[in-house]
Amino acid sequence: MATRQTGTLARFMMAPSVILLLVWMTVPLAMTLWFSFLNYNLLNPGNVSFAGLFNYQYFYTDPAFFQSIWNTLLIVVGVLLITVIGGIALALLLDQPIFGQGIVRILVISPFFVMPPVAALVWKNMIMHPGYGVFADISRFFGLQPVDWFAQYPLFSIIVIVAWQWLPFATLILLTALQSLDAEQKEAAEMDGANFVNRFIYLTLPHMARAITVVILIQTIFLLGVYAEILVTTNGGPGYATTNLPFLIYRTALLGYDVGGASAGGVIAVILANIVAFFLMRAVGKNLDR
Amino acid sequence: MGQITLKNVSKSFGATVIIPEIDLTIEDGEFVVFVGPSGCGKSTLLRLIAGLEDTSAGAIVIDGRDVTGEAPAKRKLAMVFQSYALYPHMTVAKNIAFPLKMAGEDKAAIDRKVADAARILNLTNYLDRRPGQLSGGQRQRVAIGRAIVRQPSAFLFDEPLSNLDAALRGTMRLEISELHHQLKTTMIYVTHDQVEAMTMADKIVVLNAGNIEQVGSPMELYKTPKNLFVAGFIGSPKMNLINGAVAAKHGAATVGIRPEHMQISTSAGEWKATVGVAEHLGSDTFLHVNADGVGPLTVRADGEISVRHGDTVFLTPDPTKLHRFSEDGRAM
Amino acid sequence: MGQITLKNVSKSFGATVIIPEIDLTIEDGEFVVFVGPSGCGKSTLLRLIAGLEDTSAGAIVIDGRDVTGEAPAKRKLAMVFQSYALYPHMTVAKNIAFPLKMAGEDKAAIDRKVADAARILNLTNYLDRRPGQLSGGQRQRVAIGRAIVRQPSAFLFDEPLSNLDAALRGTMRLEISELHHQLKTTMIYVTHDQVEAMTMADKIVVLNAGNIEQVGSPMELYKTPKNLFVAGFIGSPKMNLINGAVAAKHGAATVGIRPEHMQISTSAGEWKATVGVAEHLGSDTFLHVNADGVGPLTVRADGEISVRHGDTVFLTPDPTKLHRFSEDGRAM
Amino acid sequence: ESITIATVNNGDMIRMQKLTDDFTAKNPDIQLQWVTLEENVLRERVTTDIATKGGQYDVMTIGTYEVPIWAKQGWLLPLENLGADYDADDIIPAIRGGLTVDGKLYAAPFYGESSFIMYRKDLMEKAGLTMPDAPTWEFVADAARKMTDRAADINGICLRGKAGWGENMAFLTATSNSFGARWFDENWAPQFDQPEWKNTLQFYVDLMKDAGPSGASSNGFNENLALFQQGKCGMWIDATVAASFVSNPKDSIVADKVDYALAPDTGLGKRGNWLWAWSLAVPAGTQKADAAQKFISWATSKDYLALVAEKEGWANVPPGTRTSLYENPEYQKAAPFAKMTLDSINAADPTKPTVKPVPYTGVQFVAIPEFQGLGTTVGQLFSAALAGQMSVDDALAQAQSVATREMTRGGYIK
Amino acid sequence: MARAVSTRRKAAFTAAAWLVAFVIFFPILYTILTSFKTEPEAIAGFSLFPSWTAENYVEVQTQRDYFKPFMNSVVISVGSTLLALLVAIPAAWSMAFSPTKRTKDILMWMLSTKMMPAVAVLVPIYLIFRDTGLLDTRIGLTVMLTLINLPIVVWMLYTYFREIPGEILEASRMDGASLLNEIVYVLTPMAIPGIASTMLLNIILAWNEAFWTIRLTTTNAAPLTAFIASFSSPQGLFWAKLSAASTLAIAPILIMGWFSQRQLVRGLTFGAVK
Ligand SMILES: Nc1ncnc2c1ncn2[C@@H]1O[C@H](COP(=O)(O)OP(=O)(O)OP(=O)(O)O)[C@@H](O)[C@H]1O
Ligand SMILES: Nc1ncnc2c1ncn2[C@@H]1O[C@H](COP(=O)(O)OP(=O)(O)OP(=O)(O)O)[C@@H](O)[C@H]1O
Ligand SMILES: [Mg+2]
Ligand SMILES: [Mg+2]
Repeated sequence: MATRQTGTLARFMMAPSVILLLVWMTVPLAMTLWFSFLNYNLLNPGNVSFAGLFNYQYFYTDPAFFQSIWNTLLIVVGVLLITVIGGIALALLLDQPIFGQGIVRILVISPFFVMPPVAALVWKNMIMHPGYGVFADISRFFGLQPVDWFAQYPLFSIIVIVAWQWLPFATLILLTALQSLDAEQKEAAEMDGANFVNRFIYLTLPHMARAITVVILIQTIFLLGVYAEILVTTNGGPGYATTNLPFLIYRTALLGYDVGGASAGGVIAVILANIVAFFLMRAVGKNLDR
Repeated sequence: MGQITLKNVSKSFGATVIIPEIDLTIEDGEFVVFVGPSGCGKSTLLRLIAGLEDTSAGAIVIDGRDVTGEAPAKRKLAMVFQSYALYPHMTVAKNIAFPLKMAGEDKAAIDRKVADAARILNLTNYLDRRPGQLSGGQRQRVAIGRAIVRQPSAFLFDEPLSNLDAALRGTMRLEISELHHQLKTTMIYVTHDQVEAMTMADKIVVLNAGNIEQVGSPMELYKTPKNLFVAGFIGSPKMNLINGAVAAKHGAATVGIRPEHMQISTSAGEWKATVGVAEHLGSDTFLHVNADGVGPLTVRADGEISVRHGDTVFLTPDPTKLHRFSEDGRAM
Repeated sequence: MGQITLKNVSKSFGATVIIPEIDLTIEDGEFVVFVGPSGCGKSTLLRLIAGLEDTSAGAIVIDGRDVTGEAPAKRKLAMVFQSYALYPHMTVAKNIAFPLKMAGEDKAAIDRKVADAARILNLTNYLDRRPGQLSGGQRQRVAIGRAIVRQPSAFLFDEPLSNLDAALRGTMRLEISELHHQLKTTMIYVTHDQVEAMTMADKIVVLNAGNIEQVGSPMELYKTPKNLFVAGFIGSPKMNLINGAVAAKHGAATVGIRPEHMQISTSAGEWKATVGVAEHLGSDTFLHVNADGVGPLTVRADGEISVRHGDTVFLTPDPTKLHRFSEDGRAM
Repeated sequence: ESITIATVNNGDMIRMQKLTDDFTAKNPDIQLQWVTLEENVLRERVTTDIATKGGQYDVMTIGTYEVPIWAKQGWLLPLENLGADYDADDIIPAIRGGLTVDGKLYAAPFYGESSFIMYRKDLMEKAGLTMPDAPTWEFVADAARKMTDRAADINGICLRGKAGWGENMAFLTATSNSFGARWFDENWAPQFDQPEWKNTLQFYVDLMKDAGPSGASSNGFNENLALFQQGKCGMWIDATVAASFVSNPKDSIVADKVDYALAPDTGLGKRGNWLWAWSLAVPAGTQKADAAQKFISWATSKDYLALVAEKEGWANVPPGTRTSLYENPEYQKAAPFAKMTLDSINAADPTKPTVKPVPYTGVQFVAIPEFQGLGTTVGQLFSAALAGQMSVDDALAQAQSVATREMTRGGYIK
Repeated sequence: MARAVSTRRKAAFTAAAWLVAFVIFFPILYTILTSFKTEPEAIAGFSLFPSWTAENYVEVQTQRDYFKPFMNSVVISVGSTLLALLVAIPAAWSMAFSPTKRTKDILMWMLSTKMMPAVAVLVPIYLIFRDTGLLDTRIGLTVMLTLINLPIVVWMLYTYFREIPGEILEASRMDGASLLNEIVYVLTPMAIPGIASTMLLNIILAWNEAFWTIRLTTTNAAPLTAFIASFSSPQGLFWAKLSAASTLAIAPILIMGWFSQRQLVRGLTFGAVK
């Protein structure tokens, strides 16, 4: 396949994407890096001066900093757990012979098409609202005190909303993987005396490993950047309970208009994301290569 | 033990009847081969026996026990699939051990049995590999290994060699025959390869569109095919089938003569023919000739023969090896 | 026109040398078959000629023109791939027309040429189908059709029949030979199937680990293999190779005798042997025997012979067909 | 010539969009492009744009908070061409004061508001109490507890709890003023460690626990409005504009049972009411300053008020900007809360918001750039205290340290 | 596994699946229902039976013209997807068919560019857009979304292309096709299902992108995300109106998704399925 000619051509064809992304990656990043060393508040643009590492120190010592990193991870891990486990369960269910399979599938994938702010608004105002939400109505129906989700279980509520949006994606990929399982393998296992549970543990699950990997990889990329849902629902609170790193940066950038601080936060976030990515690729890259 | 009886078994998918109605008995220890053209229902029949499909009607009896409604796992049969259906994420050892593990055997027993199977199949050095790291023949053997550890009452093979190349197919063919000699377990083997059917079977079942055309030993089928279908199907190259005047002379609608049953001479003989393509295999030469008044024939000649495209040769069929068929295709 | 010359061609992938250095001339109009064990570099060599891989050193000359650095499209060669590589989204007609379209021919000329090719290949009725709707043999023919429309100076075939079943393989083999007769274009054909190599080739090139072991006509290779490798590789079943005392008696390190070159008798003969597995093919029987003082042998016997596992037979090799090899494996 | 106007998505602004035919009829050469956004997004957008000189807008809707800050930066054009008959002196002085920097008007108020108490006459009666016109916090708390009837789903008082500098902090800052607290002393030292703040927050948290609705920590203006309209609140202290909603029988089942009172005090001389105006301003970067001023002049003029009155009735006129409106008997008739609104507005003094002296202006906010971020963070802490996730002392301690940190960074604390 | 499935078993699974599907779909369903309620009804407690008033839609439309942001959403999401495909197809081609040792690394690097938090680069990007005059232009937004989604597009295409046997491309090369011909006549048509699914996914992602689309536009290029932002939490009761606006904003993509779900589902594997 690879002759010198095609090889050179290949490099050439790859160039537009690589250059575009390189520019897209480096120019703003370089500017961000530069800003991160400045005292630069948008509301005080006349007063820009060199700050050295002060922005980093300032961001790092923010009382919400460590909790925000912890929250970022909790959101990623929580959503992944729900979507992967839920996705597997749903995929198994949808793989069964059922009446109206097409419609069921349409219903299940629908949340994926809803834009995040709308999803958050709907959940906040109509589902989880302690006064008018459906959950509250259900609680009252059973004679229980409605739960104020965003005050009592803020992070969990965010995770639920985000998981709701990503569950269809996980389900779809896992379902496709499930359906690609060789029928003869299932039959072989059946002949070998494996019951449903054993077939699931020894055959289906390992078969889906790769798909699970992909789900984890893609979702992690998106989940590291969750912020719209937080902005719309809890605004990072109560306290710092739902402040994650992107939201902390958001707060710094668009409430404090502290460009220097936000840039430092951005640089920190990029570094953290890359650490996560590094471990992810290590753990997962193998699985993808097969 | 492994006597399998099909009583009036039929199978339809929806409205399509795949197997109209079949009766068949397979004796304990027999090596039975199902042959037939593609789509004739060989796999379906095997899967019915395995319990991977439900029968539409009729009963399947294994060792005197009616198993028609039983789950595959309960039937004590082992199946080797065409694709091998190995578990790709397990090592060879784990693959072979899987049925034992499912049966809840203890670790020591499993290890011993796996080691035994591996020894029999020459897999001892590969026990730690994954299927993806094995060659086709090795995979094939792992699939067999997975089948034999359980000591099933019968083995079912669905075209197990069709994914292998010719050379390997030859080797594996011998190995499976060998295994049958060793284990003496009933084996049912589906193939559409002539050579496999002829060389391995104790008994061949020729299927056509879900019907059994003939059951018998390979030589029986070779020597006395019951009808045109079997005559054309068994033997390679195919039997030459001749209609018209020549057949009439022998008092039949069709006569058949196998390529290896004709004398060839450059000087004189019953039929005069012009040579088309001559295929020199070294050991033999297959001549594709056009015989005057007879039509195209394939003739097997000596490897040393030197004839060329366009030469004239004379053919004399061995009259004792002539097959006669009536109008409706039955042997006379 | 289609004379192809390889001069000192070598090929390495990274540090691995696949083809050390090869010189080969293929004459215009010749049907050349490359055979050799899997992984010996047959495909690589073909792809070098096609221009799908760069040579590491050496030159490739087609019709006197050095094409070593040229793109595949410029070499005027046509290739038929093992997987056929049909364009699944195009109809048969479009598939066949594709090279013409790429060459910028006008619509009318394309239509005419496609119709011609389809006629030659019996594809006229399938022109509007997609490859997915064709049988294996038909696909194969489309792939050939795509190759012939361009009237290339040579055809390259990479195991074109290996995906077909045995029966179809036989038919297609004949068709390709037929085509060569018709077109008289140079063809280079890669296979590891014995029968294909023997029956189709004008000239066989036996490759082993990237080296040419022998070049010659099929009968030349069958009758006078230059060395042990070729002797073992050409002929099916394999030539029996015997070392030790028996060989020494003939003044060689190894002697070889083909299965078809031994007389078999139940009463007397040169070697006494015990029958192991007997494979009855109807037309022939292959006996796997163990001869006292000689070792395991394969013998071809008549289809009618009736011997069983454990019987004793006597074998007499045809002394004129005996091959003698020296210590270093060369024929003496 | 077309000008781009950024506005919040509140009812009055949307009504204005519908009435622009009047403007374009008078100014056929000017087209209007609207960007309507939710308050927070709008603020973010216009701030980014003006600070980076993006030049995307010709007229911006901004609040009392932004005007002095932005004017000092030179980002706004002084409104000097509003026309001869504009009558800037008619603008309510308290409001005008907040929009004037160095004697120049930098933004024209579109509507203004303060906050006051809305209460249910029937429930007050049932509790056996009478609401004075100017109640104390003590009275309000007592009344709230008495009115509360959780079984009947009636909460004595609904107050903002949702975190945000313009949400709970608007209310709490205004309230703290009446408790004698302040954000900073004259040297910009944060004051959350002082007893006044402790009193304020403790009072608020206790009151809400006893008499507030469930889930109060996520209630903002809209949530409380809905509660009140459905008859679930005995009292509600919030923006004066809410009066037109709660007294509108179409949406409110308690429309005929509402009455109003001034925001409470503790006798220290400051009431817990705020002052806010959504105002229109012209960014310095615009090329179309004249057209922009023409538009602003139209939108904030007396004629516009008359236009709305004519088309939609007096009750829907944007309130809180012009003295003349409150002198109009038709308006007084249509809006029973008119007098109380004006009194409330006049009761606020952005330049001297607190009992003790402070270095900043702003009643319910501190007019420094850092306040948005700081206010929101503190709001989160107080919201957590309300939700019971943090003690009042912890919340205050953390607020103190966050504020100190922020002020130090801003260079206020040397 | 063509054994007859008992109807009872099938019924049980059907019930379970429908229940789960209903629960998952419920928030959307409830939004749609709420959009047909009056405002007081919307907060009056759980009810699946609105009074079917269209008032909210009328109100929403008079308040803010739906058509223009809708068109902007269409243009921007489709445009950015096509642009991304144009750039990504050659790149994916070379990664799939002419891989080097670094191919995997480049791919992973591309993905990692997606991890940069958007707000952190808002000011730099805003400045760049301001200086290039791209603020509030469809082109600017299209380019932006192209860049954001490019890594995913490249990855998806790469995984599809890898499944295409290289022999077919070689065949076309033997047949005299130039590289352009190879990509246009052979690769692209063969990868149509994959490309289609990549397109769909990216249209969805672009349609739902709600940070840049709001921050980089004012009026001319503002898409439906900005449309929504003008209905969330104004003063007064807004639940029903917000529901109507939300329904309007998600309906096009939802309907597109429903109709093309087979296509989307088939392709959504990211090489996860072998
Ligand atoms: N699940 C099914 N539903 C409907 N028809 C089926 C099903 N399985 C098989 N068939 C049909 O039954 C017939 C027999 O199929 P079967 O697989 O048994 O053939 P076969 O003899 O094994 O062929 P091959 O040699 O190609 O494997 C075919 O015509 C096939 O199309
Ligand atoms: N791109 C490549 N990179 C590295 N090694 C390669 C590459 N292509 C082929 N090889 C190696 O070159 C050797 C020859 O391969 P080739 O495909 O030519 O064998 P072949 O004779 O065609 O075998 P087969 O009969 O199995 O098709 C093999 O060992 C193979 O692993
Ligand atoms: Mg079959
Ligand atoms: Mg090869």
